[in-house]
Amino acid sequence: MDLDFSPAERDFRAEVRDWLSANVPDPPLPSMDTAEGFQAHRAWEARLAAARLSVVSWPEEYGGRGVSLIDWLIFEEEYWAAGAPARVTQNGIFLLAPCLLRFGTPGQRARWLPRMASGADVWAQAWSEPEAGSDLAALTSRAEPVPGGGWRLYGHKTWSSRAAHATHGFGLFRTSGARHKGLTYFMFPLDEVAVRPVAQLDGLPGFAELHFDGVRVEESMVLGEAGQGWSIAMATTSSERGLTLRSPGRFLATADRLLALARESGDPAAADRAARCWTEAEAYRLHTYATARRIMAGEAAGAASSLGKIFWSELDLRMHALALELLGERAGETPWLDGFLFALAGPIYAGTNEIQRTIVAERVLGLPR
Amino acid sequence: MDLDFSPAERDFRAEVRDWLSANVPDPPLPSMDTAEGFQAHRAWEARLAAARLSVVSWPEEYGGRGVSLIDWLIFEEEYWAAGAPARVTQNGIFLLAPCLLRFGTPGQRARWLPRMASGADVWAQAWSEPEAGSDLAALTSRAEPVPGGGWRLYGHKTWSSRAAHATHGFGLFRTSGARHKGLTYFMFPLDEVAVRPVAQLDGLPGFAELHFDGVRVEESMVLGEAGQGWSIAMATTSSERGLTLRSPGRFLATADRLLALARESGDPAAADRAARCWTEAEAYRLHTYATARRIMAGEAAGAASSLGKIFWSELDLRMHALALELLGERAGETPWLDGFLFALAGPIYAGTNEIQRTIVAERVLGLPR
Amino acid sequence: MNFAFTDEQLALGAAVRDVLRDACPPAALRTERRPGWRGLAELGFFAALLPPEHDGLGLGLTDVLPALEETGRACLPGPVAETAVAAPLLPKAAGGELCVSVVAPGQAYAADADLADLLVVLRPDGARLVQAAELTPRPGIDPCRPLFAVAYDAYEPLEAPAGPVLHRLAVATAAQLVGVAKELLARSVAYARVRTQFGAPIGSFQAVKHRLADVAVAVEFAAPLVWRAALALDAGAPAAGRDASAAKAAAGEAAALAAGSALQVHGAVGYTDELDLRFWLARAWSLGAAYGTSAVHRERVRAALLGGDARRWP
Amino acid sequence: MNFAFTDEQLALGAAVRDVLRDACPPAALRTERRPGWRGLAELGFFAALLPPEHDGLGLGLTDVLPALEETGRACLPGPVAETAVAAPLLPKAAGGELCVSVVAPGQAYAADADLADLLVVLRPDGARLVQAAELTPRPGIDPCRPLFAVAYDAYEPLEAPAGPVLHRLAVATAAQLVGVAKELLARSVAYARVRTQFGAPIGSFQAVKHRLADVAVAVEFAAPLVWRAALALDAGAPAAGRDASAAKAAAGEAAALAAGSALQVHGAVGYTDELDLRFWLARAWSLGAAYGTSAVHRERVRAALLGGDARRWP
Repeated sequence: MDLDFSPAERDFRAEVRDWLSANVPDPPLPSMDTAEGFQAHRAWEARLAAARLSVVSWPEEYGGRGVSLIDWLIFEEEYWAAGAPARVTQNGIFLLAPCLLRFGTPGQRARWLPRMASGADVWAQAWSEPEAGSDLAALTSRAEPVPGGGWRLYGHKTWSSRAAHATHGFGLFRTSGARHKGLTYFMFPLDEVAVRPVAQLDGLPGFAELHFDGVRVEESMVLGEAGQGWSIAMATTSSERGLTLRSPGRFLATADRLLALARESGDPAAADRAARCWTEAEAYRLHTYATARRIMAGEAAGAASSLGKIFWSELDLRMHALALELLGERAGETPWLDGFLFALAGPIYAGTNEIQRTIVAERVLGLPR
Repeated sequence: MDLDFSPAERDFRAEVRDWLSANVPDPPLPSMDTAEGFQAHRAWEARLAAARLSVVSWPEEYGGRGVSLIDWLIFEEEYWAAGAPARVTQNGIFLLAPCLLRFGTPGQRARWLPRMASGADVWAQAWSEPEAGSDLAALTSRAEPVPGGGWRLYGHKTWSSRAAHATHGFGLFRTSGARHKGLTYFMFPLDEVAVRPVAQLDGLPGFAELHFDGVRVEESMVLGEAGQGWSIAMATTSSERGLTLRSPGRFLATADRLLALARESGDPAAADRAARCWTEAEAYRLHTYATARRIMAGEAAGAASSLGKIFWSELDLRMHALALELLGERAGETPWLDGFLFALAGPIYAGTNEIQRTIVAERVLGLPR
Repeated sequence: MNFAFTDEQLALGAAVRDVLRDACPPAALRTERRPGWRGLAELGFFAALLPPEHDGLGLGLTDVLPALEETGRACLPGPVAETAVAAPLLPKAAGGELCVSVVAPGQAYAADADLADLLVVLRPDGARLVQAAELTPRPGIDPCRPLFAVAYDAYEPLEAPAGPVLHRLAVATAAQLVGVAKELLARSVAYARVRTQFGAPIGSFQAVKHRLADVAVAVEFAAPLVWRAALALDAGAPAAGRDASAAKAAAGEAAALAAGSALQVHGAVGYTDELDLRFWLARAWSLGAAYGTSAVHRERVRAALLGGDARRWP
Repeated sequence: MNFAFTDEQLALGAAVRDVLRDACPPAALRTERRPGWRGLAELGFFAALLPPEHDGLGLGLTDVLPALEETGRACLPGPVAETAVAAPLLPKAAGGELCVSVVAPGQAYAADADLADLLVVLRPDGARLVQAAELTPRPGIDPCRPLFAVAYDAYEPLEAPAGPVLHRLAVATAAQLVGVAKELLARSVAYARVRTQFGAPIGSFQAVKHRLADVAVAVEFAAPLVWRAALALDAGAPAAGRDASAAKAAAGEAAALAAGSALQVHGAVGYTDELDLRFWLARAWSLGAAYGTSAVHRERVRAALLGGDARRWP
């Protein structure tokens, strides 16, 4: 057991840090949920990609550097410490891409991954439906085969992050009646889907509803095989909950900012809460190093990734709530208010924390269903 | 709305305070779970009774003063503030007596209440069985009628507080098969019951197991009618959870001691936790004044008493846990360690807090079963 | 000792509720800045704390607690507590007639200042009355409670010391927060009864039940602290300022818990403009920050208690 | 970067587990003071931190973490961490052979001092070795970890500074606490699977599931802080003392949460001598208080971080 970074890892960290310090936009970009901010974020992704820093852990042929998970964690630490922009590509690169890499055909990977890495395509997730949230397998949107090949999509998806401005979407559609085994994983361009933006608490359309009225998609837009959608999606949500969606770097940067705020406040009880959060962000970082090592050794993250989802989402919320208590009515002038609104969704998305606790209890601890 | 004590209430408070300051034993009595301590506590009850202070809210004919609930709360505040001994009679006076007063015959009340008030009889509760804890209605101990009158009790009760030294017990026994309506409320002398003391965490027999092998009881030991036991017991647990078992005075005294400890420690984060606890003890006191007024106006405490049980039991545990953190290895030299062990049981007894939260959700909020 | 609202106190609350049910439905929150204000003014609500000789109702803060709670339940926009609490400070004719916003010490901004006829500026050395000010909108969390930075040249000194006014404002805001928390809880319960997942209403799952029970406990035990603080302020009790801080902190935390739980129970839909829930969420947070966040008030309670003022009132 | 125990480190843990499974079953906790110690000594466990030239295994604190965790899982009585950690301080022959108890600064009492051949007294100005002391039993929470007040006349100064020893003891105790917490969780799960109420195992109720899931989260994220602290101490990293405090606080709180949850899941039976559970409950609390409670260590972390030392290692 050690915590020593290799010379190559230290060099990589230095390269990332230098590049970011020369390139991170100042002032920060406008919100990615505005049309203007969306394009600015997309342009930022293109710059990242040009430096081969947008998807460092992917194979080189798709725009990455083929580096290890540890390097990816280093990249993330530096990225968030530098105050770099949120990733408008995140649904694609963190949710869809792992599935494409594992279940996609060589043709699908070659067609979609490089464009995703450069921000040329921006993908929205489309899991939930009005009557299928936590109970995702209850979804009713369906795909009907078209004679001669391809499919038509019907139904109504909701809470689709980024869909107001994105170019493509991915999600599950029913191709037969079986609850889990009747689901198929589709990718689709958004241009023929009826997209109704939905304003969030901050007044910006971070969500959208998607209405499918026979949207035509090619056969090549099916990921894996018909009926495999549930198991592919579960692999996705496992990576979503595991390492890739919320790397520790994000929370380390937040914890550092929170500590500075608490120091300024002079309130020792607030300082105690901030110090706890800072230590917990450290715990998440260290835990992730251990998990990354296990994954690099070929083990699956599995149900244990639910432990991480519970931990980081509630830590993030606690940190932002404390910041708001320290800032009072000045919070709106800082990034903490937007951060708080975003953190509020953490215990809900990617499987609510109620679902996660049940997974931990049943699959990690072995309690009866 | 006001919070003004009347002159009579102020006079009563002064009388209680003066009497206690002249009479509270110093040094404190040994634990009531030792044979010696039990007798010392019983003698203390007799002194309280001689001053007509053991059961102030009972009618005068049974040893009380017939004062209001507000006066009783005043008595309790003074009692605990004075550091007076824990009440060895509490299972009787706080659990059985309310049922006797409400459901007992005049003969039962006259026979049992005065002896309970003076500590001549000390009552143990006998609700739980090995397979019936939270699920009390699953109990299997039974009573069989004896031709010519009276009953014989059979079965096995457990976690019976005080039973190691008490003189009498009360509990539910099955007189027919119906889950709730087959239960009957019995009182019984402990001298023919096989009592096996059970050591608690502190090594003292705060619990006992009771084995009934045809223990003979008279007809007059049935409280209410055969088959009414469940509804009578629920009235008991309602008062147990409501005002009478854990009056605010106890927690106010604990909060004051905790504040002093936190002040000494010089740790501002501990001071914050202590100040919160102190404020919460105040909230419980004020809430209880409001509840007492409602009960005095003829309203039932009902399911809302579950809110109080959750609040005081978790507050008590938080206060003692903080004290232990401040005292470290010196805790054993203070009353805080015993207090902590006792507080640990608070979220378990009188209906676990899981049961209480479900009651609040279903009966107060109206969520579906 | 009768720690329960009188019929008159409850009747004022019920009258306010009736006015707001008609005049301040959730739809009004999307279009109006001061729905229901006219009806409340007709009830005399904004002049409630004025003495009768100044055409007021001559009530104490305690008397208007149920009414203030109703304004929270209805999510009534506008500087409600400010206008009601500031009335006795104003020149005779103005109290109860004019809309007032307040700048508190340590608070940078005045809420709804653009609606206000007068500004009361509380400073450690006393209160000031400002008739004309330059307002600069500042970003906040509550679309129905916009914030403004305030700059002014002329002001009139007021005789009232700033401290008690601030305590009364904090307690009045705490009473509103109790109402906000109760409404958030009621909406969560209503949603949990009808929203079905896994073939059952989500309110039948223990995790949801116990979470909402915790909210009920928090609200149940915050409210008496608010009532006591109002009584203590009305009576000029010795530790009334400390008790006001305890009330504001507890009510703010109860409302924040109710808001977080409401969002968790509603899931993603609670986060959006589709539901009215967002108005109460925003109000819980904006009033939680008004006149001192819970952290600020907790610190004040701690300083008083540790400094040795652990007197209980009564 | 390989933040995972090596095969050797895990093998030592497994060897300790095997010894204790046979020699320190729960029944032994009721009758013996040092069950399993002979077997551990034969493994070289108590000399693990001694250099090979002193007949030790030449290991670092990190290397014995899995073994220490196993001593917690087994609830092994006796001054385990004290004897292992103090070994390198002692005169050559004594390390690894003699049983050691420790008096820490700010800590009034020495645990298991009546079993100890030697006492190490840590004082701010340095460490002392005490051969003979007068012991007075003091009341404590853990029947298997009795406390003693210590009085002595003669002592031998030790060269080691007290600070690093204390940090190592805190981290070794934290590793034991992780083991105690894991065993409490395992016993809670096992009981919840078989205890039936309302016609179902109580472990099928969401309230029980989610409570135990919270324990699993707390333990899962305390452990890496303990591992990091040991590595930092072994490496002489700059903020190692702060990281040791973070580890002790997190492990102590995780164990306290596991203990409270275990008791709640077991109900009244967990509170009694009838079940072995009480040994682990007592150990969670006694080790939680040893070498600084969580409150004490949280204060140290806070002081370091607020004072400006927010360096991360690595």
